[in-house]
Amino acid sequence: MHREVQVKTVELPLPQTRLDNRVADLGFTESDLLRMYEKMLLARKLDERMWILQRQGKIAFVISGQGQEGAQVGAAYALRPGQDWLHPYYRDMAMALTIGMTPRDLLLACYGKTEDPSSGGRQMPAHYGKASLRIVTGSSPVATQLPQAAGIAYASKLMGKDEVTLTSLGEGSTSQGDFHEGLNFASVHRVPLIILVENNQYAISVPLALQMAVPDVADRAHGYGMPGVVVDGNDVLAVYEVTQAAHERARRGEGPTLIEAKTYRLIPHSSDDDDRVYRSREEVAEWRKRDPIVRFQQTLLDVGVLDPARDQELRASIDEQVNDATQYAEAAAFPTIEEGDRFVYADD
Amino acid sequence: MHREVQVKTVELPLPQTRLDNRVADLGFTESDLLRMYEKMLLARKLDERMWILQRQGKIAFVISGQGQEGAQVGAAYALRPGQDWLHPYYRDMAMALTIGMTPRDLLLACYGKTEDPSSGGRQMPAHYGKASLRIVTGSSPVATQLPQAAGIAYASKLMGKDEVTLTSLGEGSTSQGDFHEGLNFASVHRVPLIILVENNQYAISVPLALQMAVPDVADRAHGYGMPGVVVDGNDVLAVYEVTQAAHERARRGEGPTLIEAKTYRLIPHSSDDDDRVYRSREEVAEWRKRDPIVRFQQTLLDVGVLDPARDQELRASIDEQVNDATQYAEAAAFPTIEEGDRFVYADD
Amino acid sequence: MPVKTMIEAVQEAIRQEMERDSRVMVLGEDVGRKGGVFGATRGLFEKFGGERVLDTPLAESAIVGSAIGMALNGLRPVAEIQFADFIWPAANQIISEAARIRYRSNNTFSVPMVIRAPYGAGIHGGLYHSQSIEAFFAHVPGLVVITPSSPYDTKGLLMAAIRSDDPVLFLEHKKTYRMLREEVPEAPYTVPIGTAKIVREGRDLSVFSYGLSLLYAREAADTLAQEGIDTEVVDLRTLRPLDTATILQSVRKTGKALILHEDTQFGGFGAEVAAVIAQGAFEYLDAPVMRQGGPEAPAAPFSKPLEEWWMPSPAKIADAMRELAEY
Amino acid sequence: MPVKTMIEAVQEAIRQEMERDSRVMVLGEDVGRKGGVFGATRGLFEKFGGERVLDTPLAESAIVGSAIGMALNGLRPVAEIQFADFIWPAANQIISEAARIRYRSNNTFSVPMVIRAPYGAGIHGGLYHSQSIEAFFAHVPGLVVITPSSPYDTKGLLMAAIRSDDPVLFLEHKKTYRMLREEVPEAPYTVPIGTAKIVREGRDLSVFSYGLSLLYAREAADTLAQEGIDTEVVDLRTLRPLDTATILQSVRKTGKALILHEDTQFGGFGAEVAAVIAQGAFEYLDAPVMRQGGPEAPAAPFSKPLEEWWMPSPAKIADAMRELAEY
Ligand SMILES: Cc1ncc(C[n+]2csc(CCOP(=O)(O)OP(=O)(O)O)c2C)c(N)n1
Ligand SMILES: Cc1ncc(C[n+]2csc(CCOP(=O)(O)OP(=O)(O)O)c2C)c(N)n1
Ligand SMILES: [Mg+2]
Ligand SMILES: [Mg+2]
Repeated sequence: MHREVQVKTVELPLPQTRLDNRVADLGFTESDLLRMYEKMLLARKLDERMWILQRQGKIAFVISGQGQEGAQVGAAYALRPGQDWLHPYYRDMAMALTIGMTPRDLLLACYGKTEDPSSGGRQMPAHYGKASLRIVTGSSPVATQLPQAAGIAYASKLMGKDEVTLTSLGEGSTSQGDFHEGLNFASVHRVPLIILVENNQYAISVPLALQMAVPDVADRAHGYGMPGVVVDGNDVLAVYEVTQAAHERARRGEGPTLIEAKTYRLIPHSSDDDDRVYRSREEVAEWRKRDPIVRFQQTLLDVGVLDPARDQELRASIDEQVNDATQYAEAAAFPTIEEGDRFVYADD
Repeated sequence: MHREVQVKTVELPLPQTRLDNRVADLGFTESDLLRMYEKMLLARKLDERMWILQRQGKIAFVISGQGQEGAQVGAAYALRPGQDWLHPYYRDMAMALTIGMTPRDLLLACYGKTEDPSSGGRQMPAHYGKASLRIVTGSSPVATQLPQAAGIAYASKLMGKDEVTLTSLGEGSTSQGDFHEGLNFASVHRVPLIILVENNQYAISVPLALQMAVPDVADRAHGYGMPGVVVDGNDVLAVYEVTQAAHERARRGEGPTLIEAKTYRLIPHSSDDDDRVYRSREEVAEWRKRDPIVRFQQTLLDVGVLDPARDQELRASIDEQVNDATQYAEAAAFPTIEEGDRFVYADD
Repeated sequence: MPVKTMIEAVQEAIRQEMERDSRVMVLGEDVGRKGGVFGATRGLFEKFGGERVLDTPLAESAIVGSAIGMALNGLRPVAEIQFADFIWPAANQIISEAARIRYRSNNTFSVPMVIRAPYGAGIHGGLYHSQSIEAFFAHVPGLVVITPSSPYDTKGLLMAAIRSDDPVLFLEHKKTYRMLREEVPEAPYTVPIGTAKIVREGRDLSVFSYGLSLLYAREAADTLAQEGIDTEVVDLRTLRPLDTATILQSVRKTGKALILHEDTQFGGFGAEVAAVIAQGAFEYLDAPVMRQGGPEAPAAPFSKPLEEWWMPSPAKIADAMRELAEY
Repeated sequence: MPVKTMIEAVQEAIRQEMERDSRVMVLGEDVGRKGGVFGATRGLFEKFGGERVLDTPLAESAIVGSAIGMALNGLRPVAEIQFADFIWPAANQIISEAARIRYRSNNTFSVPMVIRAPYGAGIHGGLYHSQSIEAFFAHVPGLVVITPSSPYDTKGLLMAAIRSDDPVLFLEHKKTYRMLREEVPEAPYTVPIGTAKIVREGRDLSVFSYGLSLLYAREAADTLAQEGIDTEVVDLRTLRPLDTATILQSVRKTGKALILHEDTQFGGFGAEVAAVIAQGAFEYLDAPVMRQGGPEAPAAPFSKPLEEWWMPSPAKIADAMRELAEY
């Protein structure tokens, strides 16, 4: 006797509600919406500045979230900063900003300055961490954050604390053993965890089809007995909505949720990469049309939350923040060499 | 916009055919059936002997496949010995016998004798390997064979060779990262591979519910875009049938298949284990009733392929083989200490 | 005072720390209902329940990775790797993560955790239940590596490890688990991490070791005493950070140094000790710094004669001592 | 003769071996269309196609594990680990598997394969794009570990590695990739594995190193020559198996030994070299065996001043040489 576990993927598209309804449904005020927009824009502008600084030879390296701000701000907005835990990955600048890191924080890291709150200049930029905000220090080897995030969430559960942990990674990183082990541990113990996969279609040059044999990363959730949700990552409100639902589920003690945000990296992998060798300019142009910021801007303009004047104002204030951060970081002190071997151990 | 990948497991029970039909369908002769029965019985008897020798202090250690012979012989019978590759795990004595290892081979390993074809006495028993039969040398860390088997199968495909690889592991070992990485690699490249999970409900003392949050290991196949088949592992013919189907699929170039054989370990994990601390005697007794050997014996008696006299004869000949192997192995030479540092490198 | 084995000392240390501090928890394969394959966690599941004594899925990277997460969120996990041989799937979580979290976060995050692992050969475990792994991890800044050789030290060092704010790899030689008994105080106590112990004073040569080899070295020293050779035996106990002061002091006294370990000699931990002596006690040396380490093979083979060939023994050690003494 | 950089030597060695032997193939992350993040496999995808130049999923254990399988089934895979820092997920497949398959199968199976990994700091890569990993793997019997420092040796040693029947870890210091050019023969050739090379003869002291430090040591030796100190510089090239004969011969000549590497000193590869010398050349030593290794920190930090603090340099090396020469 045998049976084939035939798995059928049943798609459940939500009714596409109008923005004003959605705003009401989601419990958003206008200022929430503007805040989300602002964080997305701020991330983009900071990011663009970093690329300029890198080209100018002022900073050594950039790795960037351009194109993924919708997924990042939508997800982070569902968290309670300082209460929930965020264990992000290197593209998550917009997440870090949403939780409360400042432009100065991020540019200090780019310059490797001692005030960099993530690492005191020890790590490459984009390794976000800030203890007071519960943004957990991250490393470069991908997917190590998965079992760690499961452990953080296990501790929350064991100690009966009202905390949810969100961890994120790229779709390529789901190929790592740690992805599997982390999801499995989390699901066995039904810990309050959200796993956000930012599927930007490439792992450096390697396209999805060489990374996995399934169309959706969310297909992997089934093997862990957890829900797998596919969301348009360039629709910030949709991402918020599914993350908020996962957050509630986690708080109800029902365990982890895997969210796959379909999105795209609009620029090369990093300042060391030339993406022209592995993807066409047409493909990139096609995705540029779906830029989550342009799209959200249009929506906000359409429903009247934003008007061109206000938009200009906002952009001006963001430019100011970016300039301020750049100047501040550039002027800030480098670590002294006495810092080199400090904090290897507790008593250093 | 978002959707939930709702995965529905649709069970497809095969029509439960009568044995005589199944035999015809499967293309078996009577001698095939008797050979399968013999291999199962031989494995059991060898295994029982090893436990006795261990209790007598003659050998240091036993780890055993008792209860899993149906799954093992059924699966191995679908392979072409010496052409297909087998990368088994430590419980697969009945597989090793089916492919062609001899009782002497296995007992030599138990005694750590130099003639042991798996390792020349270097490895603990139950680390099966024989190059001429394409039974690949195995280690103790679980699940490392998965990426390796995927690589063997990739090579078969690249070189256009008509070879199928079968690798096996316990359900607990599917928690390892290497399980995930191996299945993913295999499915991306559609290599001719069969993954057999012998789900005996425990990983040493850890029960299924603490190992994974899904009812069937086969649920994990979906995340790799490969079929996941659940089969009654105590029904040797059913296991053969699904393995044979996976073998054909592999040869057709359609890629890997995950087979989960539901079975049970009838004895402690190893000669170092006391299973009474983690499972009830009732549970064990319940599964003893489903002993795959008793069951297959009954079937063969029912359809007249076996009669009590022939059964006796067979058992007597098996006892003889076991005795011969024991005596041979006991009398065989130990390695000399010159062997200790040989074959670390190619020129040793 | 009650007399205890090493494994009993391990049990008691964990139990008492769990009683003292509710943040302490245990996780690993089979540590719960079964109490561990060597019995190190026996009784804890019954006493503290399955949430604080957690039987994990069979996945070492998740064991260490989730323990890191637990430590980040305020717990003090004691993770068991069932055999040191199976630590490799967790190498990334240990080397890239646990060891660096304090440093990479500029002291804003830390992971107080212990990873316990039975290591070493001599129990017919073959290539994969016999390995010594100390040299690899003792090379990693940010980790503490402890290798006790007596029940007293085991309890005191394990308690210190659990209380430490740094990630500790606590290596227990499995052949010593039930090899000797000694008096172990009932009450909790700690032995300071990072200090070697002179277990036998002597004038003629200094022997440095840890774990099972240390015990054999003591036996060998007794034998040599009867031959008129007076050996100083130093138990390194902690390999990282290493107590170089005690090592150099001893060599400056005896002028001769022998380093012993079971692990393969080439690139083994003994090389570091030898290098420290060669640089720091050069002018006091009356003989070459000698090492006696394991053979050039992956680990102890299963077969009896090969395992004996692999293993250190008091006789082999005594030979090396004599050779050095006579130099 | 054409003049080439290290990275060009790597490219040429692989390409020529793939042309010569259809069993040779390449796999790793981004090795295909992109040609590798450092360009080591550039042009191969176009020439040999995606099946022999395989862009793998992002999973190092599967890269090494599947390469083992390919080797078992008759191929000769050359696997790339994108940065040596990311080798840890594959530690189990390398240490427990690749290194032991011949031994554990009593020579009935073997895995002829190469794992290439760019290592070392100096390119602003911070803690996770700067690590040195040679000490860990040089401790593993069954592995070959190669660390070339010149384009000529790189081509010849990589070709030898691909032709070797043992698993080879081939470590390329990424800062040296484009640092120097030298004449490299067009035609295929091999440099023997396991032999050190005296790159500068001298009488006053011996310096042992490899990779980037070796290049800096040569510079420092030139400086010291002007001060009248005549340094012998030995490029170890292969760390396992180590050419101890050449090392001891050199020390017996000069009486003084300095070992240099970028990796953290404690438990680093230099300890083994020091131990070999301390035991094998004791009677010839006129000074303590000296080491200059990297600091007690996980890896080179990102920030410019800290990275400089971490890195070896000709000046730091010259200081150590002077100190030893003056002893
Ligand atoms: C374990 C490990 N291997 C390799 C790398 C090098 N690397 C950095 S990012 C990257 C691709 C990641 O792709 P994906 O997970 O899809 O994230 P994305 O960059 O597309 O957001 C690789 C291979 C790494 N950081 N860690
Ligand atoms: C990587 C690794 N970790 C731990 C072990 C110790 N160990 C040996 S068998 C086993 C349980 C395996 O369970 P399962 O995969 O279900 O196979 P079964 O023994 O039940 O057939 C464990 C934990 C190991 N061999 N390898
Ligand atoms: Mg991606
Ligand atoms: Mg099992």
